[in-house]
Amino acid sequence: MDRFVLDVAHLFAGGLVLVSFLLLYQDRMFGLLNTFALHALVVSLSVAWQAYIQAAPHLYITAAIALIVKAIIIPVALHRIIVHLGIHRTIETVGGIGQTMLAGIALVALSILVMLPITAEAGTLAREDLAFSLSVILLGLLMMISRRNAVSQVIGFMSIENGLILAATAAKGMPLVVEISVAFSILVALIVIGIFLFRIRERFDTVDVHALERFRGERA
Amino acid sequence: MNSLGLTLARAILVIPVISAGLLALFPDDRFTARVNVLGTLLTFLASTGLFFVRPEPSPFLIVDDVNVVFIVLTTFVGFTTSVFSGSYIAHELEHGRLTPVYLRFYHAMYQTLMFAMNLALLANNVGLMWVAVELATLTTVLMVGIYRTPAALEAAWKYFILGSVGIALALFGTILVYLAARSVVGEGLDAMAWNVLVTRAAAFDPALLNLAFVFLLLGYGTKVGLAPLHAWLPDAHAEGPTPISAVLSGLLLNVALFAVLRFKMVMSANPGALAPGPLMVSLGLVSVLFAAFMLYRRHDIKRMFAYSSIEHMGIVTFAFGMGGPLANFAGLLHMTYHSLTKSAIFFSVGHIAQVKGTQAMADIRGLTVSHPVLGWGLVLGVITIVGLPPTGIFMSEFLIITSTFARQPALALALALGLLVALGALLLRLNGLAFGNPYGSEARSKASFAPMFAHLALVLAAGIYLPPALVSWFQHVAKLLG
Amino acid sequence: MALTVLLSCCGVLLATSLVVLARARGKAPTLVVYAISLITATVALAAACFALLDAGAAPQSAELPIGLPWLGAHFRLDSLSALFLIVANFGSAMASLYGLGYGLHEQTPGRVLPFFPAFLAGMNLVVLADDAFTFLLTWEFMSLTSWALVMAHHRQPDNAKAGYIYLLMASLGTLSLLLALGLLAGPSGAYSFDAIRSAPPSMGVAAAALALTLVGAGSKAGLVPLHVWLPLAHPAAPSHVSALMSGVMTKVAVYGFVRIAFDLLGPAVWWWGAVVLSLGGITAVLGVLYALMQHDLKRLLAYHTVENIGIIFIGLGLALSFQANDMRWAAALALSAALLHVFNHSVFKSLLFFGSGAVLTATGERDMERLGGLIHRMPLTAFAFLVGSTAISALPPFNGFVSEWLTFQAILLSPRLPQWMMKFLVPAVGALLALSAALAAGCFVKAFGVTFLGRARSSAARNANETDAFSLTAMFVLALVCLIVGVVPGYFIDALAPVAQQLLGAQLPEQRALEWLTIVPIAQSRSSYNGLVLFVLIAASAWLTAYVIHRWASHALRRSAAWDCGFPDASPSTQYTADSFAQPIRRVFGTLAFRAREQVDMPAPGDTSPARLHVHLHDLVWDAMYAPVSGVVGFTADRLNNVQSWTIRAYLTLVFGALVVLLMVLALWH
Amino acid sequence: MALILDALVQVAQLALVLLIAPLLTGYVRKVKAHLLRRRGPPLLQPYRDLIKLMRKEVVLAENASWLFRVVPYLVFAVTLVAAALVPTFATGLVLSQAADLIAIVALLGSARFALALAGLDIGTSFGGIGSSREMMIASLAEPAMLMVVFTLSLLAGSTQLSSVSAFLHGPEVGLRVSLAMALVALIMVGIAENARIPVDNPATHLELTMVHEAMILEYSGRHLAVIEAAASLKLLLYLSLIGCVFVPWGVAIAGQGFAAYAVGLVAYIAKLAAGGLLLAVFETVTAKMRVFRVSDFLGAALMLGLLAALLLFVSQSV
Repeated sequence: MDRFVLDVAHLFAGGLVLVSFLLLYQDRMFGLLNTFALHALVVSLSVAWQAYIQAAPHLYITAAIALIVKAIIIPVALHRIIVHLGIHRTIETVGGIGQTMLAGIALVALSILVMLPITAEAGTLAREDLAFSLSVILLGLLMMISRRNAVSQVIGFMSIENGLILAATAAKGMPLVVEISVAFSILVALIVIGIFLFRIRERFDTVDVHALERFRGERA
Repeated sequence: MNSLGLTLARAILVIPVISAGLLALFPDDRFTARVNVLGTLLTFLASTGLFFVRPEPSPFLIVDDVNVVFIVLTTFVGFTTSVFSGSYIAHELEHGRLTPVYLRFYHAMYQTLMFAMNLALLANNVGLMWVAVELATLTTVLMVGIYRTPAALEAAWKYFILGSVGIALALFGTILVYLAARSVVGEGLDAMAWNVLVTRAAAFDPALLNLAFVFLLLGYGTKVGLAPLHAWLPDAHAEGPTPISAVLSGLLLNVALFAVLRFKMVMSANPGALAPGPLMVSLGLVSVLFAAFMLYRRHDIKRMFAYSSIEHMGIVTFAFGMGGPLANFAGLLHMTYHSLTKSAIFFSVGHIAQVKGTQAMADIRGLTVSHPVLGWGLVLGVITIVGLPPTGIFMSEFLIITSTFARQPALALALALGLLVALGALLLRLNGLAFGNPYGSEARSKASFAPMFAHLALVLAAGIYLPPALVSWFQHVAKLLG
Repeated sequence: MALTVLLSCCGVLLATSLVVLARARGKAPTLVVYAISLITATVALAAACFALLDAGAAPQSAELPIGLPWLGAHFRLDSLSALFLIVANFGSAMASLYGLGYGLHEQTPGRVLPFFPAFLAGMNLVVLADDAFTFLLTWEFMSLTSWALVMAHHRQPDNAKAGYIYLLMASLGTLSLLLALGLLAGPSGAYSFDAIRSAPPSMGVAAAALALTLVGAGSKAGLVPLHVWLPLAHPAAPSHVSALMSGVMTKVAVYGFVRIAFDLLGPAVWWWGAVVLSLGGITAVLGVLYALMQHDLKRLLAYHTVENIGIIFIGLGLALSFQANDMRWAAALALSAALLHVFNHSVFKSLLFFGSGAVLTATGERDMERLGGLIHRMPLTAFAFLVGSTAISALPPFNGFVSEWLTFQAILLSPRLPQWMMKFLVPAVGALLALSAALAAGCFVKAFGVTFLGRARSSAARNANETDAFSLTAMFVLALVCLIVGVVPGYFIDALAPVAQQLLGAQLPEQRALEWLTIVPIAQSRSSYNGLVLFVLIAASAWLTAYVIHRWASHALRRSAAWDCGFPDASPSTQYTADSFAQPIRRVFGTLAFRAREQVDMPAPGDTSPARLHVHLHDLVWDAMYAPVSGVVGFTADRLNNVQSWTIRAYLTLVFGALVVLLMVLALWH
Repeated sequence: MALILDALVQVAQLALVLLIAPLLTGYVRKVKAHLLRRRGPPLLQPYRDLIKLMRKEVVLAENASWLFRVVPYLVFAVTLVAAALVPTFATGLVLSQAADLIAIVALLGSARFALALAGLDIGTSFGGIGSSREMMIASLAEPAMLMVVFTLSLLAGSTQLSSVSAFLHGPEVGLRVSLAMALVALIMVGIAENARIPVDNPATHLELTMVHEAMILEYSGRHLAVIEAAASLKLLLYLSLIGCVFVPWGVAIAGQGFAAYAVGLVAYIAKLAAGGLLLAVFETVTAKMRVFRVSDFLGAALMLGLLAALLLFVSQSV
């Protein structure tokens, strides 16, 4: 039984990494959104499972937030933003998808390598889960910097957040998880609103189309 | 005694919240400005009480040698800045750069920021501190963007994104710390409480701690503005309202660095963990040198002093990285002095930019002739910030360099080089700003000079005489920092 | 006791500047400030003399609860500091006396009065400081106040730049001194000089510290190639401040060097002396050559400060190498020569700057090419300036000659040095010293001749008036001191004995006991000099000749037009100017030292436009050292500046990169 | 007693140099004239010139300052004092304690300083030419002279002229290279300092070649007389310096009695005659050089002196 419990948790964590790779793989806007919804779904499942095995009911809240906000509301909102702002349907990537995937694999390897020396008594599945969540975080960052497109960058950021929540929930009995996840959801929501308010069409670093390049501090 | 201390600590948190609420409600700007000052004043007075009575550490709040000075410093600068902000905002309203609506928002946000920073300093809980820092980030983001010019919005946006990523990294580090503590302390709040962490750190899993520290250093380091994580800082300083620049440079950077310090204590309490020194030293050195050279090509006065803040955060990080009683002591001093001096500089710069109607240094000349008080205030501030005696910053830099040179000559030389290059840049600009024939508008400024000179006087006095109590606290902290 | 007096004098001065900060307009504050400075400086001077002269008194020390909290501010008054306090306060007193008159012409007293007393206090405190922190604090405070004084006339072109370069170089100096003292204090931070003395550093450490000290003190004293700020900053300040900076502050820098090199650094090594010696020689010659090329009176004087600093460092270098070879009395001779020159230079350099200040107020001109004939308009100033010029040209019977004579005597002892390098180096330096002395004479013939003699080259010079009584009093007191020290040097050399005793454990034989006040540094048969007899002889025979001739030959006299080989009344512009006077020397030395080139463009035949002579000079030191540095800084700044305008994604990439790198470090760390 | 004797000797020497200085000038002129197959002025002509000049009134330029009128006496006095310090026929002078060789060089330096100032005082172009060229020459001649002094004093272990000559008179001086070098250097310096050919020509009034003459161009009457006297004193001084240092034979040591003094006197006169003769011959056979060649000439002197000193530094271990 115990073995099985751990394996399921393990499965969810691994699945999350897999979905992150799927995110990296996407080059179409709506496909990206759907994949992200899946990402959020996996997270919420894993959180719920953790809530169950740790008998920590407050984690169900986190799971719920993950499900509702990130698996449903935000994808929908982003969908509408894309339509409304007429953002290109394709995603401009830095370097080909291939290199990105390779880099991603390297990152996963790195995170496992980093986690190796951690002694076991930190928690039996802590090491693996940490390795996975670290990979998710790194992949999210990779996504943020390898996409020239606001929405996909937001999604990258949110996948980072998912990785964090995974880690937080895997850390057995960690207090304040709910508060933290709430705070984080606010952050994400603000970012999404920001995109909408500031009319960010393509990239983070242009607030307005005709503001391109002009207001970036001083070009000496 | 304890109960009194606890009430004081709570007051420091509650007063800003209440005044934030009030300020959000009241429309009249004259009145709100006063309320703002009153609120910060009360907070400051409450915090001074902590010098004399300290509460026992509770699971969420703690007052110890480490944070007492910074709490008082924060509330003090918060108070002086609110005074400065009063006259600053009045001018902005006259020239219609701010509407009353935004003003209400501004004041409310100001108090929220104060609350967030006080919370971050007072928090005895790693997660709570993280939440507080995030809150501070959000509020400052909103205030940086308050002028709604494209430049301001972009600065805010840049700050927002980079800040959020940093926050995310910091959170992961926090989780790791909890994991490391859990196996020793057991689950629950204790595993996130500072006082517990520091005392029990010796038994933690070093590998986890190392990993945690990397993330914390990068996460909070982004907020500190260390190169290469600094990108948000100059624009946020340049485009936001000057009081916010003052608070950012003077306080928020300190708060973030304070968080790093807390974790460094945990690290140094654990024999197995890797010494955080080299990481911090290299980050600090990079920041100093980078900022020093960046100073030369600046045209915007506020952005220039923002870079100088990066430089000084670098110096402090370098000092803590070097470690040892002298360097740590000096680092703590330098944090204090820098926040006082830099906010004073921003006070004068704010008024200068207002009377001259520009932030472009090319259009600001001969201030000591056209606006003697402002001009000499700026001269005094710059002379202080570049570390010329007899001001406190000279003392801290003296201690840092001398104590380093005997151990790591190369590092000390690099640091000295950075200091010299930065000094060259700042003095070069100062020449243009303060001396020569005046240029541009000669309009008198209805400025409140008290805050500026109060800060400078404090730094000056501190350079000559330090109160023993402060010394003993800092020495104790320096010992803890290892 | 004396220490207390001195410290309280500094307190008074600082208080004065704080008070006058409030209101520094008009006549009253000027008089009050300079009067207070005069009185305090005189009191301090008396105290310092007392401390130096009561032989065998143990050094007094005091500690104030300021500065570094666990250390406090230590102050100490021993013979060495007493000597330099005398120099400092004598100069300060004279400057204040001069300022009583000169200060009234000041356009912006608000930028001078608050900083003047603070500057005086700073110089005193540096000399008194007895721990690394206090020393550096006061050192840089001194620089800062003098910078403020340099910036007093910031609206004149180039002054702001001068101030900038000055403060930059001063900070460089302070930083390297800071490193030096940090090296000596060690990681545990034993900052008090006593602690440093008690734990002499290892050989390598000492060498490094000496190098850093040379940079630190040398840059403030104006040692080539760190002198560039000096000729810019000293002239920019009001003249009495120029006098203080040139005459006294550079000496405080020398004090810093002596304190560290002779007192804190432990036993000397012979090649230290070699380094210092050669630096001194180069500085002396280059300084006077630079001076010869100038036509700005105050800048010329500033460059002469560089030269004299060179002479002082020659003496110090000799002392170091003698001491390293345990030739104590020779070391004492060299050191006394250097210290006596310190005093002498402070005297005549102040006098000369006062003179130039008087000329400046009378004509508003610093450029010699627009002066001339002032000896008719301002005879007293001219006389005082003449005395100063003679003294600085090291001509008997004035004081400059005595110290250079002693230096020569020290050089003549150096064949006894065992090291071969010294055997080659010292005579070469001796030749450099002789050369610089001769060139200095030429330079001051030019300075005095072009400024005061001949015919006025501008209406300003034609209508100049004699300066005020205070200034004249200050100048004549200094002139008198020049003569006295030159005529009865024995007393002053004896006054230096305790210093030599303290630093080297040896001293010169007592001079004042000798018959006819002859000075005999080593032995009667070896060398001796008697300024008094020479002075009396010259005066007597000159008077006698004049008397005899006027008595028995004719004393008829007729004024008429100048003969000038029969050219009728040529215009004043046909006179020799400063540049044309220097032309032969420029041709001889300048081509090498400055890559000087002359270019004549003759108009075509029939063209009535005048022919022009252009002279191109290069400051090789600047071209070789400073231009490249600023170039590198500018280049780096430009390159790095691109980072300012990256995209957020790029910045995120930076963060990401940092994270990955650190994680890799962590992974590899095991 | 000894002191009084020394004082007497001192006074005697002073009187002697004062008396025979013009004679030496006249003598050199005479010899030069003879070498040129001219009869030349009589030996005593310089005395006549001096007396005549003294009798004449002074014609002073309008804007001449007090300095211009003081300088001649100053120059004369300083040169006289310097000359009084150089042993002519006997060492052990009273005044020799007052100043050593370095001081003598410096005294001549101050005389030159004063004269150069006088040259600038009237504000004519010729005065300027004279002063600036004089100072250029001096800037090389003085160091060379000091190098010679170094050499001598290193040998004799003293800068005291009487001890130097006593030492060189004594047995332990062999023939030394450095001495020879020093001698040559000293002669070159002497030529330059006394404005002789090839550096300068005392007889010329061709503006472009004048150095010394240009400086004193504006002087007349008694002033000119005093300056001329000083010039001839200076020439005598250099000759007797060379004499007492490099050919010290016959110089009476203090307290050797009158016989010795008589010998010394004769020897001295002989030296002067020889020196004057050599100088005249040299001047007649060489041609005046361009002003800017002078620097090479004196640079050579300086190098010789430095070389001499270096040799001694290296050879002298103790």
